[in-house]
Amino acid sequence: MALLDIRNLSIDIETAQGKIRVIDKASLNIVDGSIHGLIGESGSGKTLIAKAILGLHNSNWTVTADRMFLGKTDLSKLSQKERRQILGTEISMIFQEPSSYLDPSQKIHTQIESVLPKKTMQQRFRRILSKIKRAHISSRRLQIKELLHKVGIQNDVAVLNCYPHQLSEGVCQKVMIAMAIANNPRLIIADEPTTSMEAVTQSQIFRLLYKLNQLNNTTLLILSNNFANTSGISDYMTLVYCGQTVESGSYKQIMGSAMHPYTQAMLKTMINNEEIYEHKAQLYTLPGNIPSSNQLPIGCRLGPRCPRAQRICVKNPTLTIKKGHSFRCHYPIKLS
Amino acid sequence: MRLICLLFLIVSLSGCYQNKALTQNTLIYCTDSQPTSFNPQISDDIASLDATTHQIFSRLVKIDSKTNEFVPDLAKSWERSDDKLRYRFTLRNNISFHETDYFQPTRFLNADDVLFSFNRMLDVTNPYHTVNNQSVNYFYNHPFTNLLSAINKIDEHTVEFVLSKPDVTLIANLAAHYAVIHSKEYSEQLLKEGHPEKIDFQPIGTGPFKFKSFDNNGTIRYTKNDLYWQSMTNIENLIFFTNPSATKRYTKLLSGECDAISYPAASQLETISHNKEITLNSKSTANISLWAFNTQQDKLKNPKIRQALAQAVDTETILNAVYFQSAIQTETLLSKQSWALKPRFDNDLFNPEQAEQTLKDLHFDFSQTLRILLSDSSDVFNPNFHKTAELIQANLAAVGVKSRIDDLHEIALKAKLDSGNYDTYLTGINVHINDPDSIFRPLLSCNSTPETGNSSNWCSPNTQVLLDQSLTESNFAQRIKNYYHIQDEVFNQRPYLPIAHVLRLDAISKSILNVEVNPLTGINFQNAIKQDLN
Amino acid sequence: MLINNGFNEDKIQSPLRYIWSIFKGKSIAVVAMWLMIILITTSILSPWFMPHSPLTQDPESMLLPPYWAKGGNINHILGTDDLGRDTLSRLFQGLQFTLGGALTITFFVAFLGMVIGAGAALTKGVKASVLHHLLDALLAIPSLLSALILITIFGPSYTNCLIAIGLSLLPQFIRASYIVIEQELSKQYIVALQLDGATKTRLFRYGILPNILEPTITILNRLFTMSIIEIATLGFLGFGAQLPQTELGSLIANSMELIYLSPWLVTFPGLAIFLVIVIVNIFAEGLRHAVIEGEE
Amino acid sequence: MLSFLIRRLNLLLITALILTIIAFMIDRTVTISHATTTLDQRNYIAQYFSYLWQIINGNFGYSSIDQQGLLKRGLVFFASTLELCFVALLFSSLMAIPLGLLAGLFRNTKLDYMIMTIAIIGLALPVFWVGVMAILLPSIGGDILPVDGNLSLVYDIPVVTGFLLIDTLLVTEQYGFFAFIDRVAHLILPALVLSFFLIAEIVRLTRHSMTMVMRSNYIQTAYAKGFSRTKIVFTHALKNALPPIIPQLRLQLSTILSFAMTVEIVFNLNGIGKWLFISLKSGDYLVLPAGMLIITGFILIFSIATEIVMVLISPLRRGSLYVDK
Repeated sequence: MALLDIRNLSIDIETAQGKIRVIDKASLNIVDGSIHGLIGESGSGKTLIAKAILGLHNSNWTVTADRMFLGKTDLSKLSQKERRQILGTEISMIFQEPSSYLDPSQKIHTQIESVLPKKTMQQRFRRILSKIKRAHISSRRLQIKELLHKVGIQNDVAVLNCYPHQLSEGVCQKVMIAMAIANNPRLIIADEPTTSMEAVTQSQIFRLLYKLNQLNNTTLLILSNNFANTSGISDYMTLVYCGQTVESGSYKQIMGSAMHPYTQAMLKTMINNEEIYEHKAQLYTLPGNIPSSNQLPIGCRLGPRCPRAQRICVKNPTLTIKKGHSFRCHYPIKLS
Repeated sequence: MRLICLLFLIVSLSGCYQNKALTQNTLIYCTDSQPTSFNPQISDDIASLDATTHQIFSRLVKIDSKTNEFVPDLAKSWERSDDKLRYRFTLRNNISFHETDYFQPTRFLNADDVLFSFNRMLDVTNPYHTVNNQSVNYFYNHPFTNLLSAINKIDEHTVEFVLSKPDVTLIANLAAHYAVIHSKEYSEQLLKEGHPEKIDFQPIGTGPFKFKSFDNNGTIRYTKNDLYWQSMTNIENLIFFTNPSATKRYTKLLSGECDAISYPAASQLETISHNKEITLNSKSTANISLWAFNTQQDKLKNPKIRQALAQAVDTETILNAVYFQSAIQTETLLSKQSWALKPRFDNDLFNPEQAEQTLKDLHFDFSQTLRILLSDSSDVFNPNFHKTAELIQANLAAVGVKSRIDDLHEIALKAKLDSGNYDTYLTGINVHINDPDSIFRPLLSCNSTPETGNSSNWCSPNTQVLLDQSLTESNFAQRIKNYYHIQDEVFNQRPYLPIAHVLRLDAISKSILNVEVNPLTGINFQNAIKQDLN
Repeated sequence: MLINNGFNEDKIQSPLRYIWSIFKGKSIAVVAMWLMIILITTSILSPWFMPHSPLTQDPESMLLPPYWAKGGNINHILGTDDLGRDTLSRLFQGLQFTLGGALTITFFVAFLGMVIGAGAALTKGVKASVLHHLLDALLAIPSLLSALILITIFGPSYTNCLIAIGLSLLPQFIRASYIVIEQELSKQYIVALQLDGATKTRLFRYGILPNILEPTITILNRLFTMSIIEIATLGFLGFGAQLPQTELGSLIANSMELIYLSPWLVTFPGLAIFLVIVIVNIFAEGLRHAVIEGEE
Repeated sequence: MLSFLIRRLNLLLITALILTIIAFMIDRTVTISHATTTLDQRNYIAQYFSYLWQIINGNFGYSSIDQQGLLKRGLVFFASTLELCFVALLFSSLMAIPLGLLAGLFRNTKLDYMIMTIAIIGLALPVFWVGVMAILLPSIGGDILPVDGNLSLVYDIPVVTGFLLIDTLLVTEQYGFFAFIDRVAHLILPALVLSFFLIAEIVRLTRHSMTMVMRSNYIQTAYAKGFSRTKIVFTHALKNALPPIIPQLRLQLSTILSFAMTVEIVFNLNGIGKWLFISLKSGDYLVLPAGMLIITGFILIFSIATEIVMVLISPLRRGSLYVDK
């Protein structure tokens, strides 16, 4: 069952040179309880899609979508207030470079506490009562402590009393994750959660995310530019190129039978230790560069770089779906 | 919203920022300049006189403001001996000097004080003779030296003045600003303390107000002298405040921060005269604004050139543009009120065509630049030197004479005048005694320097003789004749171009009554009454 | 291998042209720019087309109000002063002195400040630290005070006033450009350039200069505003242009005593200063926004 | 903390030393060019050290007009200047910070343009001109506010602290609160005029700071947490946007003082600006080095003080205590 169902999401951004369609009919279908990798080079629009899901867009964006459902709620029809209620409780987000995403002037404790569910009148009342009874229950403190332990921070007291700039990136990211899971959301979007981190920390974070998925059955959407890294833990993957979703499918489908030339190119770029490269042999890359956002090619945006491109590629290919494996290509690679 | 709050705040404050109870018995007089000292004997600038003569001090005799007659002040009465050489003054009893923080009098005024006051000026052996006495021409305006041979103490309350020759001006001299009476006791106290210079800066007198403080921002505070022997006003505090900007003074008069102001800006006279809340007090003076030609300078040596330059200047426009109604146009050095004035009825005083013709005939070098020297600050005899100079410059340009204006500051100006290296100087002269000599001597005497008034460096034996003669001349007709000669010479030789006789102007709020202004000795708040108009 | 060119339908605009195209879209800023150009040209050319010379006195028509007020005369659109001189001509002459002075100061100070600031930022060690401390000290002196000090030493005149203001504003500008360049220096692409072995001058010309456009505009604008205000202030206090030179500030000071008689004489020069600053600020602000948008 | 203090004081001392050298140079120049005293024949270095010694002993020279010590008088005048600056700063902060925050929050909207227009107008109004135009006030609106001066002359306030707002409160036995109210009334107009510039400056700084904060990543986080805009502004943005303004404003201190000096001259307030102006006009040039030392001394001490306060209040800067950058 699909938790997040997005069909034909387009984002236009108003710039000095007119409107630019940065996301062109992207589709995303996330299965409940799975880990979904959204993979694309940097600048391909992954973050934009994530922000569009969260509704964190600026006023000069126009977001249109045929379908945009989170479970049964239509995200595109939410009012600001309703959306805010969903954010944090239903969907939460983890960012890259976490230390900059934490308020530098507040202690970690305050920041975590602010995401915890608001105290109801009853709870406050109970708390006052408990004070009268001199039975000291600091449920919130406990809650926070529990959260921190969940994300693998042991020395919780020290961390809680720190300002973000006193902590390392890895710890900050763990704090971010702790904040994200505080309300047990159904979907966590992790936007390149491990960039600019050491390898050990990276794998720690990935393990943590994986554990979350396994233990809490939280759905994860991992945005990444690292095909190799992400593919390891993803159940499903979607590849984005220049704002177009090129191929989407389960791990097996993608790894085993990539239909789109871009996916294949990505697969080829993965350094495979079993193969033996010749001395001074060239590693595989796609020719050309990613076009800049104000000079996007029409039709299939991979067109100019695609080894299989033909004249018809100036038209936008339609989405082909086979057994949950979808792709957009006029000349898909034949199954071998 | 904030603006509304602010407005509200302003409105609510405006109602109460001025405290009625305090302002009621306080009179604030806003002046244009600070006094140089608090002793009219050594300072004769208007500001010093205003601040001292009538407020702090009293004299033996004074001039009644209404009848213009000499009336007794500290002297009860006086009598003249038959040979007209001895004047005997009887002093009033029980007149006390000011009681202040710095001086407590132990005795009443007596003859010693009178002797001390005059001997300080006359007796070179007096320990106070040289105190604060930096000016070379200390007695320039004090004709006592020639007048008196001795001052004698007859008894505690009787003083005798002995003249060297009969002179009717003694009483006038005793009513002048420099004839104020100081306390001998105070002078002795100061000598003991080792600060004799304080006598002129922390003055003790017998006047209606006693000195309280003077701060460097130009505020002088006086309080009522409770021991004053005459009936007093309802004014407890008298404050003099110096603000050099005439516009600001007028604004403060309007806003009620000043009760009276000196010299309102000439340009505002018309508006002031329309204002029903304000009385404009104007008194004609002998003070004269003039344009001096340096007769020692080669290009101006020829009197005809000076005549022509003078002819080129349109004094009427200067009067309209600079003085508005604050001065009276003049062609002579003496004012209309002077008994020595020789009236003149020339029509071609302003005649640029003729001036140009004369200059051409004299082969005047039109390529040279005539420099007009002037002070960069305003003075009582000219509200705006620079504007006057600009007008003169335009007039000169009309006859083809090039000129340059040199604004100089005090020190540089003095140096320039001392060096004698200047062409013309825009200046004026203050007159404190109603005597032609007090105008002619500084301007024309060979002994007078540019700094003391002779800015044309004029020195003619003829004039000098006439000046000296008329001073000792007992024949009045002959004196007048002498002065007529001098005036003729001035007119023909043109060392000066007289521009205007300046009025003494004070704008006084309608709530203040009985302020007397004497153009020679200063303003008098003795009888002033502040009434509540609301 | 395919080449991208076929798909590049638009030419890549040069950054300046791009900024200009954004700037053109900001109507208020464009208006301000035209006003600025008009103001500068008219004040330079005013002696040739003004009907009256700013120095001609006219005893017949003194203190005329502007022509729209009662008693005004169409010959003197903004009226005359107390010597019958045309206010409009005097305003333009004043603008010549004020605006011209401010532009001169801005130009020289900007040049010197940039050079010294860049020098300080690009060098390390004793030289830079001496300069640093000297700047600290000089910056603690309010510019009005340092201008007063310099004028007391040089003597009051228009040129000395310009020199004094220039010198008093220089430390501020050096510091500002120093900070800007310093910030730029810490950026990655500068490090890359340095690693390429770029010389200091090359680093400055190609690495730093194109990237500090926006802060430079802000600094220049501030410099210009400050110098106009200071020229006028010193003129007003009598330390600047000496008569008969009419600078806008001294124009106000000279007419101050006439404020009740003819308030226009005080109002117009003040308004002129005000308008010049507003126009320049709007223009600079527009330009700055264009640059920011162009860089984004 | 101690090492930080020592380092800062070290810098302060060097700067102060440079300033005394500058003061000494001014002193020599004006003395020589205006020849007010007999020239010292010793070499300059010896002269400088004797000058420095005098300054350390609090002897800033004597006025050539009335032979009064310059330090004491200068300080009294400077207190009045500070008072003016303080009131203006208070007033303009109250006005400008909310405006700047609004402008930053609603960047590129009509509201923003309106506020920025106000700021540009405030910057462009020449201070002295506004002061001159204020003269017209009594003739238009009657005696609403005093046009110039520190205090009504009826009040004779002894100098205790030099700050008239405090001194007037000390004499309540004699005048009640009238003297204080009078002082406040006298401060309104000059402070208002000085505020024009300050408001412009603070609005710009606040707006910029607010814009930067609102663009920062942690605001995104806050949005992602599902916080409302108001909550974000109050819990995250304000706390981060306001502190950076203070050091920025500190850099402007000398400009503020420069404007305050002009305001004093125009409004005839007995502050250091008017003191310098009047003294220069009457040829007392020795006030220049004295006045300069007083003003710069204050600015130096004040900047060190703000720096310490900033370190104490701002968690980000506290890092610099430990980490030597």
